[in-house]
Amino acid sequence: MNLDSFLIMRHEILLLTITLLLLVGEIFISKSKKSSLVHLAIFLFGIHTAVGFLAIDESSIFGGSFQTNNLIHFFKNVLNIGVFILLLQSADWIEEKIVGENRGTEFFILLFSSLLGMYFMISAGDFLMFYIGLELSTLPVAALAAYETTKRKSSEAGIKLILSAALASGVSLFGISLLYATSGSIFFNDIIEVITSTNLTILGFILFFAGLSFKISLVPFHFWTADVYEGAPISVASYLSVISKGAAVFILMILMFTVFKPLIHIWENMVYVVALATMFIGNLFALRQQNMKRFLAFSSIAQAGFILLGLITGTQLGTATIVYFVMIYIFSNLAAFGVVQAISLKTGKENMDDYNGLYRTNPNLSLIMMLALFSLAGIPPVAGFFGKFFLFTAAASKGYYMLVFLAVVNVTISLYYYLLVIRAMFIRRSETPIPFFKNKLYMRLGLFITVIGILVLGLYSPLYDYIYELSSVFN
Amino acid sequence: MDILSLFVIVPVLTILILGFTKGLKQARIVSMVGSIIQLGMSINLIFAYFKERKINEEIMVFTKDYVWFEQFNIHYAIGVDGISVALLLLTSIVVLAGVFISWKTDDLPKEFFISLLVLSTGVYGFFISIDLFTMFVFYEIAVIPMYLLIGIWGSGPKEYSAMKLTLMLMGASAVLLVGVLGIYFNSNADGGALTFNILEIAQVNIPFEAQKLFFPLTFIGFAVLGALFPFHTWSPDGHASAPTAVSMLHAGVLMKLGGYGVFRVAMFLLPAGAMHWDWFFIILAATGVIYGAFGALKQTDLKYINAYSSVSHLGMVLFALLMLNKTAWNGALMQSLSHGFMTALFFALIGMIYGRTHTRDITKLGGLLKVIPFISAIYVIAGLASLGLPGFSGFVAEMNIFVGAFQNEGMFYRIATILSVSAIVVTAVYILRVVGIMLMGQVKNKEYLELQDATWYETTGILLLLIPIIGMGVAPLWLSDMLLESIQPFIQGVL
Amino acid sequence: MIAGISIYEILTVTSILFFIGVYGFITRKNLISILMSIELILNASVINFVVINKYLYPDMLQGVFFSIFIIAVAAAETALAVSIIINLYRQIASVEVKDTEIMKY
Amino acid sequence: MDFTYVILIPLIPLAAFLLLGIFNQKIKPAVSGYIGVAGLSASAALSFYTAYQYFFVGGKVDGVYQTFVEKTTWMNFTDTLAIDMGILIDPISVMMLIVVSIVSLMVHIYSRGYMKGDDGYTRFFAFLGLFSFSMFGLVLATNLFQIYIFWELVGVSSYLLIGYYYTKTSAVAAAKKAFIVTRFADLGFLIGILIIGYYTGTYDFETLNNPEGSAILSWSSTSFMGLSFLTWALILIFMGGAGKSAMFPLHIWLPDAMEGPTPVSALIHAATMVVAGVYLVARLFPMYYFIEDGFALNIVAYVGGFSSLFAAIIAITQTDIKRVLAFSTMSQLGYMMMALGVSGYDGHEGVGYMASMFHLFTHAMFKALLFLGAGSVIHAVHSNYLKDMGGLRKYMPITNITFLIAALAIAGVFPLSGFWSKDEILVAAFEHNKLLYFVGVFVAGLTAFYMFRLYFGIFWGKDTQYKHVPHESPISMTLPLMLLAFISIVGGFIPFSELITADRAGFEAHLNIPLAIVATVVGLTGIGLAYVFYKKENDLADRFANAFGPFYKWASNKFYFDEIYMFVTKKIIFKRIAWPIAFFDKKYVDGTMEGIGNKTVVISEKIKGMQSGKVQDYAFGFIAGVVVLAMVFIYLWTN
Repeated sequence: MNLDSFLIMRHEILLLTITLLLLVGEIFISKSKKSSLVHLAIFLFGIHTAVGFLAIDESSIFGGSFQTNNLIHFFKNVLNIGVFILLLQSADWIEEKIVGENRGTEFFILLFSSLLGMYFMISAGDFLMFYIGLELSTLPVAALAAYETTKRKSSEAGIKLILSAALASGVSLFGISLLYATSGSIFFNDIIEVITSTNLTILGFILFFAGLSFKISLVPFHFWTADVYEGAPISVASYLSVISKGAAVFILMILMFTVFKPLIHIWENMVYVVALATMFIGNLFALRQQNMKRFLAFSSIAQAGFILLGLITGTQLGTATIVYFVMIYIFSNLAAFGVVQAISLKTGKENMDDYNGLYRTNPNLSLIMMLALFSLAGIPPVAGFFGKFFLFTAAASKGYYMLVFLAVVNVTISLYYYLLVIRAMFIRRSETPIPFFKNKLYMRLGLFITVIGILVLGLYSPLYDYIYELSSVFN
Repeated sequence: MDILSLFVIVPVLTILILGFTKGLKQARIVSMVGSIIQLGMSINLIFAYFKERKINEEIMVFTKDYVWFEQFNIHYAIGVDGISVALLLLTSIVVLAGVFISWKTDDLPKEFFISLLVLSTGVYGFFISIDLFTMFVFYEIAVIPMYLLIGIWGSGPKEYSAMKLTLMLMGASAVLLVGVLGIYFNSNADGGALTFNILEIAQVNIPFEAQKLFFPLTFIGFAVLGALFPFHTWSPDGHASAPTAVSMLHAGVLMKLGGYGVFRVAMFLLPAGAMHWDWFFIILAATGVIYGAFGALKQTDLKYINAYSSVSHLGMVLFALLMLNKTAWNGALMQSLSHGFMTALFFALIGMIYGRTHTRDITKLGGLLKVIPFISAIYVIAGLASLGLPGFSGFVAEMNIFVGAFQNEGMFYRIATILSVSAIVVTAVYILRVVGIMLMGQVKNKEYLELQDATWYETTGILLLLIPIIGMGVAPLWLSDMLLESIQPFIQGVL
Repeated sequence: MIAGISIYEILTVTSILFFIGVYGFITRKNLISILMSIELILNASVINFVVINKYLYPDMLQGVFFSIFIIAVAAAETALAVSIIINLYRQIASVEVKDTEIMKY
Repeated sequence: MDFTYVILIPLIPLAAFLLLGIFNQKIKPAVSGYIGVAGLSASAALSFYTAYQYFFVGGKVDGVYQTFVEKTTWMNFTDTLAIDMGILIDPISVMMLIVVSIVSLMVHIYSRGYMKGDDGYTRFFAFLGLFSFSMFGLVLATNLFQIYIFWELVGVSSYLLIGYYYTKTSAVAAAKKAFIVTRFADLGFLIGILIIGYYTGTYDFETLNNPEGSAILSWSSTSFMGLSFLTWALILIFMGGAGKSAMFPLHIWLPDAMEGPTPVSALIHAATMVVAGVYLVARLFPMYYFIEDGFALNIVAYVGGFSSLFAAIIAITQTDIKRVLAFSTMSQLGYMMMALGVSGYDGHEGVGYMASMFHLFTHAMFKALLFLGAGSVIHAVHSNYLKDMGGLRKYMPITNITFLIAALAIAGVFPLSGFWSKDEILVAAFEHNKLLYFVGVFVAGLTAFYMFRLYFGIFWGKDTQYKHVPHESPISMTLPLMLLAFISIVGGFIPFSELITADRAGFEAHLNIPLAIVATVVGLTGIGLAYVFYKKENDLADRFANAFGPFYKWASNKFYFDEIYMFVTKKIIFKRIAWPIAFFDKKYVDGTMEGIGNKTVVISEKIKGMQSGKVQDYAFGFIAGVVVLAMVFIYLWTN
């Protein structure tokens, strides 16, 4: 095996390099100039994102432990864009931290290593690589959740995340061990050959599924979500809600459509039940929330439920719709979190009531928020509608009309609480509205990109067709 | 650029320009110009249609078809027949009138007109599209601005009403979505690709089981927007809280989407389902007709009265559609048009009266004929039109419905028909009740003696709506023939 | 291969171990002891891997390697958890679970 | 021959209406009066010309009056059914043209005096124009739907004119009542039309009325509850006619309609609109006669007879002179209906038909005269009530004389017009139905009595002292009186039996001397009684009334029919139907929708405990989830 075969790991290598660079910078740059590291990080990651779009050839190394193909490659790029937007949105905040509390660049380092973990996770070829990737993507986030060392809530969030994560990984490890027992290998490709629906296999699968569902925060593995989102810094919350969830969905999809395909007659029912539970629980909890972060947490749970509608099909159509939806979801949710971030950064306000009369003082932020919420609620012509519609189409293509019906009922419920926010911003008045303020360049750029995404992704159909043909690899 | 897509493009452009305007004056001028262009286009379209129709035998003319999402075979497919042409004209007139009526919107004028135009964009798009997906998209685009329009510029319990209206309509569209998907996945019964295109689906015959399952979903999904009993309750509250122009657009145009959708989708694509379910929905519709009329009898709030009368009139539309014959359908469509104009006119007048007297409670009003003769006189005319007086559009429509409905043999249909016919008496009662209490008699409140009669923009708005009502009523032949001709292929599809 | 002990006994033990861990996780009052319970859970699967490898598929060492990685990661995990706990202790001078319930509903 | 110009007769008043209606504010009252009168004179002239052309020049082909139709399609229902608009010229329509145009013209002229100084002067003439247009259209209608259309239009113009004094609550109520009651009747009419349209496939009078035509012959093919569908249709249509012509029990609106200005009462509620019902039955006479052996026609006869008696009795007891006249109108209309009901079809058999039309004509004249006279009186004394009047003959001679002539005419005194028409009706009744004949004779007596009670009460009786001395009305008002009086005198000599008969052939009418004598005697008795009671001021009348006791009370309260209707509408419709529905709507229908929403919120409140904040509970949930899934999908749900 020659060296340039390592090039298929270009993403990972580049990201690792950036991380190390920042580490070095952390050491050598003097306290006063530290804030320049923020620009450096953003700049470097921007390059990384751009470079990522260069084509890459489909192959695998380490004896199949690490594999990649166009869809995975594409998805890594999506994750990159997401993280890039996230960086832009959190730049001001982190700069403040560095200058104010003279923190280091650990934020970036942790963030990037977690992203690195996701790379490995989604292009894993065996359970070992998968496990390492999973842990690598989870642990730094736990640290990030506890980033605000002076805030009790933050620490609490960290505790809850790390404990739940440890439990989840423990459970899924046990499951993997069982799978290993039945199939005699940890390589996906070997397992596909031998896997049959024996009870032990199913048990192993369920345990494993639970471990991943924890990251996607499907009911009943979702409990940590709200608390962690609320306690953690907003950037971390939004990272959890879009990037890590997206990656987890992606790998879950890959595994279920390839490795566990023979068990489909089992897991389609399972997904059916879990999807319903997730949508209903998520929506019902979201109804009551006042804290915007908590609110978005539950809404993101409900969204995960919708994603399962694509998962249940186990077809190329399903794959395409899921990837498409996740992409749109990333943009929409980032927009929403971005607005919350901007406002809380300026005023420290995070409750829905604080948003009363926002439109009259900050029209642009309100409009972005409205677009984001409409996209999440699935109102045309913004992207979310298309994502949802296609997910429903996918489910209906398998004849799950009842599921689709219940799903659209949930769409209506979710519309209700999204409208609550819109009501607060546009209809309600307030004696002490959030005063007008102007965002820094990074934040504006970050929001702008998301808006473009929300508006364009849906209406620009070739994108979907592109994803669709990429999706052929897993079927 | 093809002549139909302009109907979507022009309002969008208007919206974009509005984005840059400052203050009420600019906003209203821009939106007025935009709406006038729309009106010109739809009038031009009528003539173009007649010319085209002579040489073109297709069901739909001016058809254009652009592939959108290839995988799902989703197209942006547009085309019109006599029905959609008429409804487009209705829309553009009502929108223009609405702009005139809301000439003095002081709170966030720009946003108001933008939302108004978004709504109209949705409606235009809905009427021109012949692809279920695009239809659905435009449907939702048309519904969602209602929330802001009512919520921000409304009155009374506006937040509550706005939320209720939006959720009920969106819930309906959710039901509809399942129906649409059901149709889509049964659209290749005779082999071939799945499609959303109405005309293509009409060619294949969807299996009866599927029709039986999806007709109710599709029907209800649309009919809720047509205030089908018992799903009408959003309408009174919504109308009561909505600002004048919004009530006009909503009752005048948006509610027509219901009947139109039922006609285009439910009836045309799922005829067997319609035959199978008609008894059930006829009961609902006929109930709605009577029920709405009696409901209006007791109300004292002008807008509630009008909302309930809309329930009754639109119940008539659905009722006629379910009668599954040419004359009744013709009546249904005419009723849609005439109700569109009449109810818009009503809401406009109510808005003017409310704007002057600051109350909509008829028991507090009285003798308005003396103080604001013009508005009151028009109100009387509108009332007479709405109770189906010959010479106005309402009569023509209702007679078509009744005669058509009477073509159906069988005691059940007969009884239902006669029940609905008897609604005309109740209608007369509640209309004359309002006229008697509010316009005639002594002036109850001395302050009203200083009221001013209609201003120029109000008058323009009124006339815009009044002329078609009388035109339809006096010379219905061209319209009814245009509609009949367009209905022909649909009725053949059913039989 | 331990003579006279079949894989079933061992797997039974590991399962018991696993559930002891779970039980501990759910019932302990103290964050640290919860961490210990997690170690139990992880170790259960570690043993699983090794045993399965040894008894069923002795020709390759996948299980063994896997277990090594698990141990390593578990260590990292614990370290991180402990550091967060310490941070919490700085603020509220307590490592009781009941003090980490301010965010709910 | 060509009658297209007839279309102008309705169009001219329409033009006047539009002109006056649109430029309401701008036109000076005087001008508007002239416009109205000019328009109507033109129509009247055309009508007379038409009549002359039709009856004496070109209407007859070998002894039978032909029907001339000019029409164009107005709207298509189905391939067969369509609404046409057009004009139909045949004896009765021409006769009606004459009646309407004369009375309408008279009323126009009269109103210029009567309405002088009223601030709604222009509006008044505009409405008159509208009414004339609608009435002409109704008369000339070529098919059922056209007649229905104009039927509604006259209804609404009557509504507008009754509610002319819209600040008067009673007027508003009366107008509403009139419209709604007739609307209710029209419901029947409409359903009848629907039935006929469905079963005969046409609305055209020609096709429908052709005795050998498919429409009539096909009646036996369908049946519903023992009767032919067509019979039902005819009964329902008669319901419509009864509503307009104030037949029992749909008569209640007519007395209240007197709230309108008196000229309106004269035009609409005495001479023209109210006879529309009679005209409708006459228009469909062949159908009524031939279908199911005139079953529907008998109903017409009995309803008519009863109504005439019923109204005549009430008329005696009324003290508001206009109401007396109103009830007398109702009674006379009943007379006409009865005449139609007892009529045969061909030759002398059809005398009832002829008589009914004849009476329609004469009655229109003298009843209009009576109303206008009453109007002139009211104009003078500013009151509607007999008690405020008396001895007016000294002050207003012309009114006195003309009123007397009219009274004599309606009482059927030889040789005034009423005598001839009434005689023919009695002849017809005598030949076909003795019972109705006696009713008719009795009613004739009553009529004479209450008319002269009215006459003496107004012009003789006690010498009331008036605050400001009443004086004769201006020429613009007296001129119409005199003209109408003239027609009332000579009208009886028009040879109706040659012109207007059921079979269009005409026959030799001869005075039936014995019946005539009986009728005259009865009439004179009535007059005599009235003379005794009311010529001089005395208390005979009151004693007589007391002798009747409760019966008198009922009659003076119109047998409490208004109260019954009030009960039905207010107590039943509003209280028992409308309110419950409104309540039901708010409480249950809306409540359900609300409930769904609220339940959701409640549930979400209930389950919030799941998110307890305890990481261990979360772990428990996690494990529990795993276990449950494992249980379900390993043991229960293994397909």
